[in-house]
Amino acid sequence: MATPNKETLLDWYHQMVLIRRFEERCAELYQQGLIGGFLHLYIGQEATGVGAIAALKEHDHVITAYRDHGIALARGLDPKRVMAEMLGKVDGVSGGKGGSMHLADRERRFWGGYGIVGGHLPLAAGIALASKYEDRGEVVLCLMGDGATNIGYFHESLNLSAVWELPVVWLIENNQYGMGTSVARASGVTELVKKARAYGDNGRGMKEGPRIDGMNVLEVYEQVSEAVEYARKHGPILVESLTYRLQGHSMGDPERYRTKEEVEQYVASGPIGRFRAYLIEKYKNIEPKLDEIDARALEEVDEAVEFAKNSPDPTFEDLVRHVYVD
Amino acid sequence: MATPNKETLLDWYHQMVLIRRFEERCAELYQQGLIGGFLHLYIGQEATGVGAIAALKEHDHVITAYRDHGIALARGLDPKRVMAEMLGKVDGVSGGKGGSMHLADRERRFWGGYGIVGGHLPLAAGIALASKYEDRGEVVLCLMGDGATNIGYFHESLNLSAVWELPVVWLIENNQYGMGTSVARASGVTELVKKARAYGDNGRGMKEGPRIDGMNVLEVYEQVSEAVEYARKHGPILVESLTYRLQGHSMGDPERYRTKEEVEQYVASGPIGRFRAYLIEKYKNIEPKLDEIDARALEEVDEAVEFAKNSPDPTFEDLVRHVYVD
Amino acid sequence: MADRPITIREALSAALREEMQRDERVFIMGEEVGVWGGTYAVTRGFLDEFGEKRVRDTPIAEMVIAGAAVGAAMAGLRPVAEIMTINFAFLALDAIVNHAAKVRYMFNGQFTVPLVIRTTTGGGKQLGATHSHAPEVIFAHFPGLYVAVPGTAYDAKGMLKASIRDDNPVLFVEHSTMLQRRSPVPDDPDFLLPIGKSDVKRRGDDVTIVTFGKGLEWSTAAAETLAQDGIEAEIIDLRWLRPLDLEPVFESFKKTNRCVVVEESLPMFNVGAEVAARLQDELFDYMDAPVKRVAAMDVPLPYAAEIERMALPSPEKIVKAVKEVVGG
Amino acid sequence: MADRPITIREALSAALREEMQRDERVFIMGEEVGVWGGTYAVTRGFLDEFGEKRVRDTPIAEMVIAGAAVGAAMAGLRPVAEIMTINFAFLALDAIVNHAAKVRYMFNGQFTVPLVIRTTTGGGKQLGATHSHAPEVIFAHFPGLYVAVPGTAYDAKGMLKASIRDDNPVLFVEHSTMLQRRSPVPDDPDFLLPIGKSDVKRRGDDVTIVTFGKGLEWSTAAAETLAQDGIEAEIIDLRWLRPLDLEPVFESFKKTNRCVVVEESLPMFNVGAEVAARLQDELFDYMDAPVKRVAAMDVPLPYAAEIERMALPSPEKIVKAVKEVVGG
Ligand SMILES: Cc1ncc(C[n+]2csc(CCOP(=O)(O)OP(=O)(O)O)c2C)c(N)n1
Ligand SMILES: Cc1ncc(C[n+]2csc(CCOP(=O)(O)OP(=O)(O)O)c2C)c(N)n1
Ligand SMILES: [Mg+2]
Ligand SMILES: [Mg+2]
Repeated sequence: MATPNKETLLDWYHQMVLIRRFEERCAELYQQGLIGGFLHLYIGQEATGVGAIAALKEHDHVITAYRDHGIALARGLDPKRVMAEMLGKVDGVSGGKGGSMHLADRERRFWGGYGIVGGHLPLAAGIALASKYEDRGEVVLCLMGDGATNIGYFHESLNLSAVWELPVVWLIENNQYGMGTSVARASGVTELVKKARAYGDNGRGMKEGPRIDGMNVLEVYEQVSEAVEYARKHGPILVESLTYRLQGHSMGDPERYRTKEEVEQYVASGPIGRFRAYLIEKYKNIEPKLDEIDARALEEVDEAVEFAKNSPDPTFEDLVRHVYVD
Repeated sequence: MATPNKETLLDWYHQMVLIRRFEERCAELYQQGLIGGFLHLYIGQEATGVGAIAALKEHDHVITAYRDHGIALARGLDPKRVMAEMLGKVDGVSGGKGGSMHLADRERRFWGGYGIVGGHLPLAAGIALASKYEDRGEVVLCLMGDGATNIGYFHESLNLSAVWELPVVWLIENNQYGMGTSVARASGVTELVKKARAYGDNGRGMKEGPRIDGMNVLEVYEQVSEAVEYARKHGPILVESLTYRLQGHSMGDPERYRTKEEVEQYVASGPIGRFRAYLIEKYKNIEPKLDEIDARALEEVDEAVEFAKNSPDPTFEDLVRHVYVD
Repeated sequence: MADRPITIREALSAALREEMQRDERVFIMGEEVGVWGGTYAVTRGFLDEFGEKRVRDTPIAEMVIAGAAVGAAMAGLRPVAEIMTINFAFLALDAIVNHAAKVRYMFNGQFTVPLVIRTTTGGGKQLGATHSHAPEVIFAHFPGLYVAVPGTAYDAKGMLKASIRDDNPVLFVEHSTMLQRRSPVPDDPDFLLPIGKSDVKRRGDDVTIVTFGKGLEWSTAAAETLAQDGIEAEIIDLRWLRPLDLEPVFESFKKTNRCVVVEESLPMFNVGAEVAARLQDELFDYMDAPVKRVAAMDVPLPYAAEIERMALPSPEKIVKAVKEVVGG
Repeated sequence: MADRPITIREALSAALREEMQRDERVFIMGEEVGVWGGTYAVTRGFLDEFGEKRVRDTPIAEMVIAGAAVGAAMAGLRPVAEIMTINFAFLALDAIVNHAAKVRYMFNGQFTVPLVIRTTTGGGKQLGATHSHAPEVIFAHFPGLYVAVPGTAYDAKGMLKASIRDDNPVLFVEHSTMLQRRSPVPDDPDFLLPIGKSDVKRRGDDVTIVTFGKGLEWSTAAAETLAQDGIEAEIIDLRWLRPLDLEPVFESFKKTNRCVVVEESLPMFNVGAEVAARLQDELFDYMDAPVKRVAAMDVPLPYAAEIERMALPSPEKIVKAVKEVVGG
């Protein structure tokens, strides 16, 4: 694991702010009717996505669920093309056909957001199998929500990865709720990382990884880096990142399942504020630089929206294309 | 838990021998073409079924997979009607429509054998829910194979039972293979009872029960009795019974996955021989009684076959009946 | 009692509430049915009214939602299990087909499965390919199950209440874009509609339109347009895909001799295929023109609004199909 | 090279072996494909020949068998995943429909899924309701997937090899009671049959029988009986339910003007429905009689041999249906 230098840290800061601004703008565009379907924001979880993806090498792989904008941006997808996808335009990363839940970019080895809870876990296992089969030394980072750990896909995928010793980091983003259901109401065990015990033991099979502070980008980076190197050498490992989503599950969530106070408490200790404070503490006179980054992020989002708005709508030809390989 | 008296022990002995003779006869009838479909024998696993079911009260429930003849007989289903089902006759417990894999008897609270691996686990959860919902104090004993612990149904069902604190004893009959795949080749963890750790912790949710010697009917009885009482009071518990199937997975298994020596070793330490030796040791002059039981079991099987052969075939009316409640 | 115009959402809600009040054994279980109040707000307030025992939130685990509901039904309860959307019911297909639909049969009638699985169907909301199915027809392929596809508040209430009281398993499929549609519905707590009866929703002598669910809305709009051109369509709402009641279709066809089937399903192996096949078989001599089918295009549904719309049926497509069969 | 008569089992085995020899990226995975040698012995000897890397036994876990195969295919391998029987493919429906069939589309062509899922179908073996489905038609409902249903050793080999080489996901459905059927098959390692082409299996002028899979066997027997009565049936073997190639059916029907569709599927929303609907639509003026359908009865399949037989199609039922359409 490389210790991040100042430049790297500022890059992470930029990514996190960019995600935050991007998501805020998405919420507005949704209210304006320019984004349709479901919209699941990543606000509050930025440190997990940014820190975890920073732990990967270029040739490694990322796959996640439908809460995927932040992951896409952290993986370096062009915000313009991500925003174009939000607006359902041809220049969108999925040509306007995937939408918010189904972003992907093959070039960046980002295998997509997936709408079916747990449905991408077996895909992650398969991608890892391909890496292992061809001795490529690549690791798959598979993110999922806490709620996804209760579905059959989780069990079958983690077990297969253990039996076949596949290079996967299974990363649970435990934001404490699956829609309106808290972890304790959905899962027999509440420290989710303990689920690894069903798939490995005594150094064999699945490794039980750490439970980490998902609001601290540095900790996420460090711990996931170790997990990635473990996976590259030995096989699968399960990691849990404790985080929180500051917005509703998706737009229009009545949020009857949690109190305002609970949310506010997490707003106060949000990942961006914390990281900003850390940087200010660590590097003197960094504030102007951070402000500049804040401003740049806003501009990038403006540009992205502009780009997206100017991109054409898909046509009938797009509708009927890519059902099959010709 | 009531300590079994002599009469009870002899009853168990009788059940085990009856199952053995019944299964042997089934194999013959299959060879003769009188039994069709798949035939999964319980030979070698008798102590688990007999000991576990002896731990239940009349009003408790039993459900299992397709390897169900032994369970049916242990639960007191009439061998005549079980045999009639094998032969596909109207007097069969399932009217000849279920066959070997789909025996059931509502009266005896035996909810059936089920052909889909893991498919009956959610049903067990549901039956337990009904018991709890109506405060009936009944426990569900759900048996499954080692192979079944790797399927999504296992995960979802055990977790739900933990979250809802359902009165289920989940009993894994670990006979070391799922068809030709050994436990170690199919599961990340080989002490299967450890899978409970994904569903409970610190006295909450699923209880990790014992790993028991499934070839010893007394141990099975004792340990499962405790598990049943635990489930009745507190909720779900996972128990693993170490056993072995002395025959192929089903008729016609080429058995390329294990050696003759391995099988022979288990034949030598088979559950019936061991229990017989125990009884001879414990009660003097019991041998004539045991021989008598052996003979009786054979007669019962003869009678069952006779009965089954004389029972009529189902007719077109049976074919079209019971698709719906009228 | 007077009929009040209420929405489909209110109709479903009322049906559930009345049946839960009537019978202690009726309970609901599923993702977000409790604290959240139902993803589509159908069960809002139920947790307060009926408590945690009867309003059961589940983990995200469709296989056990369906399967545990089967077990509970076999053991004497009357579960109404909710699978949030029919997309996720794919995960429960085994539990539904191999168990809900078959345990009665394969155990020779020993068990009864008085179960309702409620779910929502349909595209048209820009949810993309994983979330935009209307595949109810594949569930209706299997005997042992009933499949309800109501298209009005009146039907939704009467059919759901009947489904809950019936002793057979019912897959109850609500269209997620129609929950706000309003129509008069009896307040009568014993208002029930028969299982497996289709319904003539509009009278007309020129063409028979056979449809269900969302198709009813499109077909009604099409019929209004057609009426302006002097073509009077008779609309038969199947209401159930199983039992499939084609009697009123046959009756109508004897009069109109022309038929268009309208559905949101994919275009192959669908309801239109079955209806067309049965019509040509039963009423060969009454056919003045081939039966036409309007369905979704043969593509996964995309996200972008405009092309998603193109892929779905519409009143315009129906008008065009009708004009083809009435000739001219 | 000369064609040798081999069984379907041997044909499948040869196809797999040849393609594995040809392309390192082709591998097999599934329950009991390795040590056991395949439940139906299709992959016997493969573990020794190709080793553990390319012959991968899996846990009993159909969701991940299908889903991991999709991922591996997306990432550059060419998996042949085996789902032991189509009954268990219900558990993989989501992985097959939402992922195998759709990832290419919903990500706008970025990914390719060169995947074959082999499975066995069919009743008639006294396995009871959970194990006796022939539901391939419900999989064929969904775009993005191909569905192969070969009925001869020749077809099995050529179609499987073509499926493995094709870049689209194919559900390859073998009939578990036909594996011993024998026919001449080319040894040529590049013998391929085109994807999505049906085939005329018998020539005749009096009636068109459309069928696939096991139906081919029943229909052939029926055709022989009919020939004795002077009725010459033309048999079209669809071979694929997707792409569905009805051109040869239309061609034939223009000559015979009569058609019977034969399949093991359940009777509603099936292949016969689609074929009948399309025929009446495309060739209305050629219809001398309604298209008849022979399918399984609308019941779960029971265990007892005699009543199971009653529930399935048979040459007798086909003969009867043909006699109805040819009149007399
Ligand atoms: C199989 C399936 N069931 C249900 C849903 C509906 N659904 C979408 S997101 C969600 C909650 C998932 O929670 P979690 O995994 O914790 O992820 P988070 O939304 O918190 O990021 C549910 C139930 C779905 N998409 N897929
Ligand atoms: C979902 C499913 N997949 C595959 C099968 C085929 N199959 C039948 S039994 C069996 C092995 C089960 O092993 P285990 O659970 O250990 O039970 P055992 O046979 O040893 O009693 C398999 C793979 C099935 N019936 N259901
Ligand atoms: Mg969550
Ligand atoms: Mg086993």
